[in-house]
Amino acid sequence: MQPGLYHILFLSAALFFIGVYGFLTRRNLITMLMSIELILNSVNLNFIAFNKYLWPNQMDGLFFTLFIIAIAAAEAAVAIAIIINLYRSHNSIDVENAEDLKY
Amino acid sequence: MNEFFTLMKSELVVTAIIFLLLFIKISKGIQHSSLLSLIQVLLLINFIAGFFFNKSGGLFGDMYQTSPLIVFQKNILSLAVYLISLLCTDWLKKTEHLPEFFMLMLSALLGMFFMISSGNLLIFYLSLELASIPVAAMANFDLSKKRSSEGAMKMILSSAFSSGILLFGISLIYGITGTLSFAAIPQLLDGSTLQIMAFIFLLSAFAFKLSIVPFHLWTADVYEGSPIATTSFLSVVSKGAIAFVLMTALYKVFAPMQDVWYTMLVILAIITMVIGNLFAIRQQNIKRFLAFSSIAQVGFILVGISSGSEIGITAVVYFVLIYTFSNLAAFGVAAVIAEQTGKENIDDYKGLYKTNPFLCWILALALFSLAGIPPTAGFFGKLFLITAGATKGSYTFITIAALNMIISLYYYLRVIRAAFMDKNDNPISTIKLNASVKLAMIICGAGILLVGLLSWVYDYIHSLSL
Amino acid sequence: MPNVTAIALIPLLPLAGFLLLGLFGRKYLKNSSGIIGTVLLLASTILALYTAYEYFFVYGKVAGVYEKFVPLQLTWLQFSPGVSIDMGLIIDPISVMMLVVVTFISLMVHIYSLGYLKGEERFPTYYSFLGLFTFSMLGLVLASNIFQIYIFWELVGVSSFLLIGYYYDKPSAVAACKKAFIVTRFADLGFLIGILILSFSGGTLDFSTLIERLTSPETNEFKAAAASTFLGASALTWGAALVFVGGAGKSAMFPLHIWLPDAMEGPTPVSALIHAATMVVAGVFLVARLFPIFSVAVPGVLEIIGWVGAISAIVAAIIACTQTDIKRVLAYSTMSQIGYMMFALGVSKYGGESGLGYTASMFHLFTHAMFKALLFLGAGAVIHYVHSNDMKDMGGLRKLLPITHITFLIACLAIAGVPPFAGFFSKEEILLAAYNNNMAIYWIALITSGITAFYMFRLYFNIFWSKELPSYTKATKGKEGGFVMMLPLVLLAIGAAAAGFIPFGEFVSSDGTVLHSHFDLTFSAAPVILGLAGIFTALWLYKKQNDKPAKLATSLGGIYKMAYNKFYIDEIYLFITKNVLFNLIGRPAAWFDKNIVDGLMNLIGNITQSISEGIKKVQSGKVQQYAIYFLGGVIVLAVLFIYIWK
Amino acid sequence: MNLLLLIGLPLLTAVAVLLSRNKEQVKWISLLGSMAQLALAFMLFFIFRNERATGNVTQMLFEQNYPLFSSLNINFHFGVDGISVAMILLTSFVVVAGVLVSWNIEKMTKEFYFLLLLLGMGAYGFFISLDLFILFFFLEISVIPKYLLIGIWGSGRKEYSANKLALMLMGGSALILVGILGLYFAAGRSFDIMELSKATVSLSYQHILFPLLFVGFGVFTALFPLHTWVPDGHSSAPTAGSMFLAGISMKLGGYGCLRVATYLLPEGAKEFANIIIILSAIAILYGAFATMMQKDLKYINAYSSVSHVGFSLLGIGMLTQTAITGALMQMVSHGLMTALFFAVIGMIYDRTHTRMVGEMGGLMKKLPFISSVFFIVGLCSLGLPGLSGFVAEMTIFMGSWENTDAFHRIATIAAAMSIVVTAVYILRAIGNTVMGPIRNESYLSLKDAAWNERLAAIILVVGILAIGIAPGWLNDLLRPAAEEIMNRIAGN
Amino acid sequence: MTGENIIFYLLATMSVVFAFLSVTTRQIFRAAIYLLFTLISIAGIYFWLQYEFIAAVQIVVYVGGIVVLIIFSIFLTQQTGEKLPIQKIDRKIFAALAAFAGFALTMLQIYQHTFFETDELAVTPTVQNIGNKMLAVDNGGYALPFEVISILLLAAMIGCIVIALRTKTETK
Repeated sequence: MQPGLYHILFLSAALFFIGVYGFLTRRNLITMLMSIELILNSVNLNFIAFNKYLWPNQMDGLFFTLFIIAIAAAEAAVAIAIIINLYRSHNSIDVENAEDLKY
Repeated sequence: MNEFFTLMKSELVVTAIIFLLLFIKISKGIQHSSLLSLIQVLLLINFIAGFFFNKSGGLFGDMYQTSPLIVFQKNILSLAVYLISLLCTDWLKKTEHLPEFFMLMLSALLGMFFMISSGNLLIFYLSLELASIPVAAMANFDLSKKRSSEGAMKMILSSAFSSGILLFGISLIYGITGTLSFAAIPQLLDGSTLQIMAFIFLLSAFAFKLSIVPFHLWTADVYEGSPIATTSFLSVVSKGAIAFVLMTALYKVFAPMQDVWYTMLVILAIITMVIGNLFAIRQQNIKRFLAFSSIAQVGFILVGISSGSEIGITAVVYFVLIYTFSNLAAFGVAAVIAEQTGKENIDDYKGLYKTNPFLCWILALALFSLAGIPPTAGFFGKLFLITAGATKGSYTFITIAALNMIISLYYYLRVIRAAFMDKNDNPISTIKLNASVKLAMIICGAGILLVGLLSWVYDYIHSLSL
Repeated sequence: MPNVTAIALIPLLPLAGFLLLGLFGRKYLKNSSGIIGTVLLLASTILALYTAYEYFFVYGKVAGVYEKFVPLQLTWLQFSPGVSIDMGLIIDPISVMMLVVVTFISLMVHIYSLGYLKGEERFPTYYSFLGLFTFSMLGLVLASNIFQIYIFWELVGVSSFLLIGYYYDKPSAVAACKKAFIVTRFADLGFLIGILILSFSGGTLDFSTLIERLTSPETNEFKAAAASTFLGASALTWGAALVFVGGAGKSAMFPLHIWLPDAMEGPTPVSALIHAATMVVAGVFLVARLFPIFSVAVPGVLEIIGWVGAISAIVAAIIACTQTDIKRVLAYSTMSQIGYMMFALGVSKYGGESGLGYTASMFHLFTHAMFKALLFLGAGAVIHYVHSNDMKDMGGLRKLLPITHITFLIACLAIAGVPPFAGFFSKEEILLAAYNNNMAIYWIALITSGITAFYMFRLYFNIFWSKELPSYTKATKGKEGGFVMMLPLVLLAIGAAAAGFIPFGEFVSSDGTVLHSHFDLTFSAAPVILGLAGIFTALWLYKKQNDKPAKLATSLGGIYKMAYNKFYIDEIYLFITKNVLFNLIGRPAAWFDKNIVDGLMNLIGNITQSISEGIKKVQSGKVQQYAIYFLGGVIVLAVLFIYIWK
Repeated sequence: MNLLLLIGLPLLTAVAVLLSRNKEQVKWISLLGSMAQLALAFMLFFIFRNERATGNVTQMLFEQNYPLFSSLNINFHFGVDGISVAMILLTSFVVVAGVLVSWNIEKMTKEFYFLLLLLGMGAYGFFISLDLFILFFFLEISVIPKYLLIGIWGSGRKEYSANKLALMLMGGSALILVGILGLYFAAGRSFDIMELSKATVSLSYQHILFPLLFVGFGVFTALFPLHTWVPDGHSSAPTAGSMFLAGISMKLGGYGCLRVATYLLPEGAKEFANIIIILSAIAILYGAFATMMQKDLKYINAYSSVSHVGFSLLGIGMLTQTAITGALMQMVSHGLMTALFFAVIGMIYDRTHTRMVGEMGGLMKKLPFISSVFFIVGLCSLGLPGLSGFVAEMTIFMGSWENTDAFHRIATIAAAMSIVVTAVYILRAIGNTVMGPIRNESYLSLKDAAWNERLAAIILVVGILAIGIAPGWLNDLLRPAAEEIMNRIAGN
Repeated sequence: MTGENIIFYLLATMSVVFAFLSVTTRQIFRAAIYLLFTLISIAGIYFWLQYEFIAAVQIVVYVGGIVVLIIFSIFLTQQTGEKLPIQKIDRKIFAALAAFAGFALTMLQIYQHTFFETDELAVTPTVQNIGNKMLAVDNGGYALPFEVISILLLAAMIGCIVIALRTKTETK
């Protein structure tokens, strides 16, 4: 079968929800961050696929992907900084340990 | 090119200030307190500058749009930032990274400006991130406090998660319409189920930033953990900006799906008000308390937004203006007390009136305004939101909204009661107020009292929103 | 035409006294207050007598009939066109007669009180209250509007309340005044509703118009009122009956009489004025005022009135035989005598000869005022001397109190119906009226008159004869009350002796025409003999102290005990108020309010609180859980709007 | 006459109070200000009468109209008819008396007087507003001063009571808000009462909006079963607070029920009249019976207020001109009477430090003035002729009786029955406090009323007597206004 | 089934499998490596789609930047050999359910939707085209987003420095 738009959409949706699953279940903050990267990648895939198959007359999707990659980097950087800072005060990066703030 | 400067004036001024601060930071020549004063002056200039050269127009192929109404909205945000810089003087003086803090805050403000002006999903997304990533960093500015980093962590992770979902929604919209431009999208929307799906993904991100139930859960934790300057920025500036953008998005981009989003907003508004109120009832920490109260307020904003007409726009902008004064006044009082005594609990406020009548009156004004009690402006703000909500004729909805004011009154009165009525042998001692704090509080107080009674403010906004 | 100013001044002078003494008495007029009050009332009395003279002998009679004048009528409160409360003055035979009675008795009491209450701390207050009462009573008798009469009716009630409670630090006095007010208030409720019904039926509140409209069967109002029925009785019947309830309350008719004996807690002159001569006959006056309606439109109600009066008369007389408190004996006797007046009206008809009962009733009202006031004032003199109300503490006083003794005896003879004293004549007419119309009532009345004579002389002998107590000597107790106390006694005694010779039918009759009283010796025989029998029984039993009364009491057993305990009516009332009003309604209402209504509000609050507490777990502090809610929200919204809403 | 003076003067006084330096200044400024209000109210009354006498039959006099939120068609629209004038008079009486009886407030004097004056201002503003939005604004403005007055200066379970009051009133306002918004949109975006009174609102709309508005305002005026804030609120409030609450604030509700709910939605009023009647008849009797069981003087008066206010609602529910006039009279009468009652209770409490009926007795001996006033107000409460309560109640009864069917009649009789119950509890209260033997030796050293208390009491007594003895002027004031309302109801 | 297709399916399977392994493995280091593989597979798909520039950026930024950053932070925060803690089972179930529901819903909607396709001439995403567009200020240009993201990166940098350099400032 010729792979087409729907295949890529299926793939990206699968990646997206695997990422979501990871985000919801991983207790380590860094692995949660990794799940976020998965999510963003799946979105990138979406954009590229739409751009390629449906709207090749422009490069909107492509640019969007570029910017998402950049933002992913910035976000990851800030997140890691925060995580490291948290690690210093908590001595742990288990998300379950960071629940002083509640109710 | 001349047009470029007039139209992007707000953003350019803010950018200029950011770079000025960067240079100051690098040169390290100025003392802490004078630097703060300098910043405050700069922010005031920024605010005042907002009143000149207001024109409508678009730039960068309408990726950037502006109009007097948008400039007015930006001015509200500028004002809020200026007031925050005054109100949180105590904390700001102590923090070691003063220029950095303001650079981050102004970046976020810049992001909001772009967001309000955006005419394209890409620029919207980018500015949304610009408006939230620095704030996450700001949340961690009480560097040595555990809670601060915990709050920051919750914020950055949740926000990343929500932008993931937002992006997925945007990608679907892009796939469906082949464009990112706000002007072009509605032409290809017909309300198919995938579009609804994409819309819900998008809306959830808005809801996340606005703290609409059930996407609100990060709010209270982050508010409590962050420094009050950040909290007030989050609760006022960030909320206001998103509310403005949400209106643009709904009214312009998703206009063909009005039936869908109207019902959705009604449902969300109701549960937001109810849940926000129910949680606020029980809170002890004043920041957390204000967090939930602001969630409930957002429910009211949604009531206004749901009207889908210029009455709604006017009411929301007007309300955000009032909300800025009211909430900042409340946060200001909390900030002063927390900074000077370290007390953040409502119970600690018992007997406050004896020692600090001025603070108490400001607090009372602020809370009454939040509760929507005349003659404070909050009364008018809430009333007009509800009026706007009533244009669609759904009286059950309006009744629920109105009844929610009872619960909200209940918990605002709790604070009032602690401050004015409860006896306490050991009340918080008399607090010496910084001149700038006092100034800010007086501005807020005057705003609370006057914005409502001076009806031309409303009429002016109305004339802008037509 | 009558002189408006003069008539208006009659009630206004006592009012001026009330205001003057009430506002400034305590501070500035402490000593002169009695004199001021008395003088004002004297003026008022003179004006009343003058008015009576003018009315009866100068202009009152037009074409052989005493006309009704309304010389003054001011709109006080307009309800709708034609319906308004007016403050007016009505001048007709009964109001003029009442003017004389009220002012005269009141004057006597004013004078008497100068001595009786000398040295009291609240002397000015007392006189101001007397002024208020006199004003209200005069307003009542002069009322030209049914609502006006109600207004003064209530004012009379409150002044009675104030005067009974004059000794306000005595718990029994407080209880008595409360009881008096509440019981009459209860009756007034009937009066009020009666007024509403009658005024609505008649489309007016004005007496003359009202009577005119509701007595002639041709008017629309009459037809409408007769046509609308409720529980089988017409609106008119209900209205009239309810108005009578008001009258019965104020006139202490059975079973609304319970307040009257207790009212004796007030100063004795007050009892003479209010609870013997004037206020308590207001009910009779009210029925007389509306007599055309009662007699022409709803004769059935009149029958009720007759029976209520008769029963009150005999019940009160029986109870009076057993009481030992002299004021209470007099109180029951008052009730009994008012019963006479009431049933006299009940057996009367409107117009001409058949209106004898009406005239008789008014006549008896007049004479009764004289001798009953005298009795009370005499009793007051005794009490003043002995410092006790109880017969047991008295006896043999005839030598120590000679004037009191003689005047008291005259009064007793009058009330017992012994000729030629006043009571004989009026009672005779009443009996005749009853004989003509209702034999059953006649027999009751006859027996009652015998009992009356018995208990009055029981009282008389017990006070003035019976035992000779050595402790009472002039030396220890001083003299009989002074001149101011004796003068009224004497004046009233003259009245009691001579009032019977007034040809009352000449002046007062149901329709204003002259009614000649005809005197029939054979008819008079029965009551007089019965009266004498009563007197002699009393003489036999009480002339000397002995154990005959006690024996008699034991031999009567239960009957005596029941009568002694006033047939337990008080207890029944107490049971009703305490158990029904307070425990069955009041307490549950208060409980309901506190627990259900209030509780509901609190419950709403508590529910909100507990929901708030219950959902706090949502905010678990775990960021992944937040994300699950986030995702859940998205999915639910999507499902809702994609599958369910469409 | 410029009606804005009525708002401006109290506001000015309040600001002056805030700026004054010591307690004496505060008190005298408040007194002068409130006296000036009284004078102003009288001036208004006489000018109004004069206008009417010269044949000016416009429904509203002295109308003023300034645009406020013009984009929403909200205007500062003021004007008065007889009802408003009567209510303004009432307010000014109570304000003066309230200021006078609070003379000895020690705690936070400035704030106390400020709030009192603010409350008064709210009431004036409410009564002259002809724009629903402004009316609502002034209605709401009074909620928080009440809350603070009770919570700060109150006694007993003050926080609970204050909370309850504020929340229940807020609930009422919420309903009112929805109601007036409904009217606003139903009548083509206008809040103006005069315009709305000419607009036709569809039947189905009226049937929804009327209960909202009536119940909303009903909460303010203790409509059964939403009266529970009344006993607690009144009993916990400081003396002047109770006076204002019962004397003025509850009248706002009654006025609103009539002017807004009934007048603007006549069909709704007709539809729900029977329910109103049933509820108010229950309130009258039930309030009276509940009063009977109370032992605290303030609770006695509070519950009796429920009962008395029930009469006003009954009058409104009867929908006849006379009954409505009576209802309005009852509002004025009850306002004066209950204010006086609370004032007297306050005076007694200041001296004996108890409000429990059972602990007093024989006060007449040492406190003749206070006791006499207590007596007068008690008699007024039980509807004695010559005092205002009688006039009002009788007018209501007369008006009610104009409805000829059995239902209305029975309701009227039931309501009338309360006069007996009222007599019972009033006399019990009087009998146990001012009469009877002195139970507590320490009472022998009590001092009678001071000048300020005397003045306050006399002002209110004069009001009561003025209505009771010569009700004509009030009747003339209210009846034509009631007629306008009746005309609207009858559909002419 | 052409070779081209086989490559696609291979890449797709790889990316899914490694992604799944990455979110489930208990060895954090392995998780990072699996993530790396996923990212590379996705880069492969970009190549397959002939978006070479994007593929290059993907490898440079993700593989060269983000994953390295992650690995560094793992070194900073993790003791070697320590296994990741296990999540509570109910959380796992809920998460799986939610994720699956979301996936099913999304796919259902996507399959039910007929996408609109442009018939205009395609633009080849060459580096030159991209560069021109990137800095154009007219309609369809991306100069503004470029500026915005530069500010964002600046802000992120400042934030990172302040937060991560905490110890240094503390010792001052």
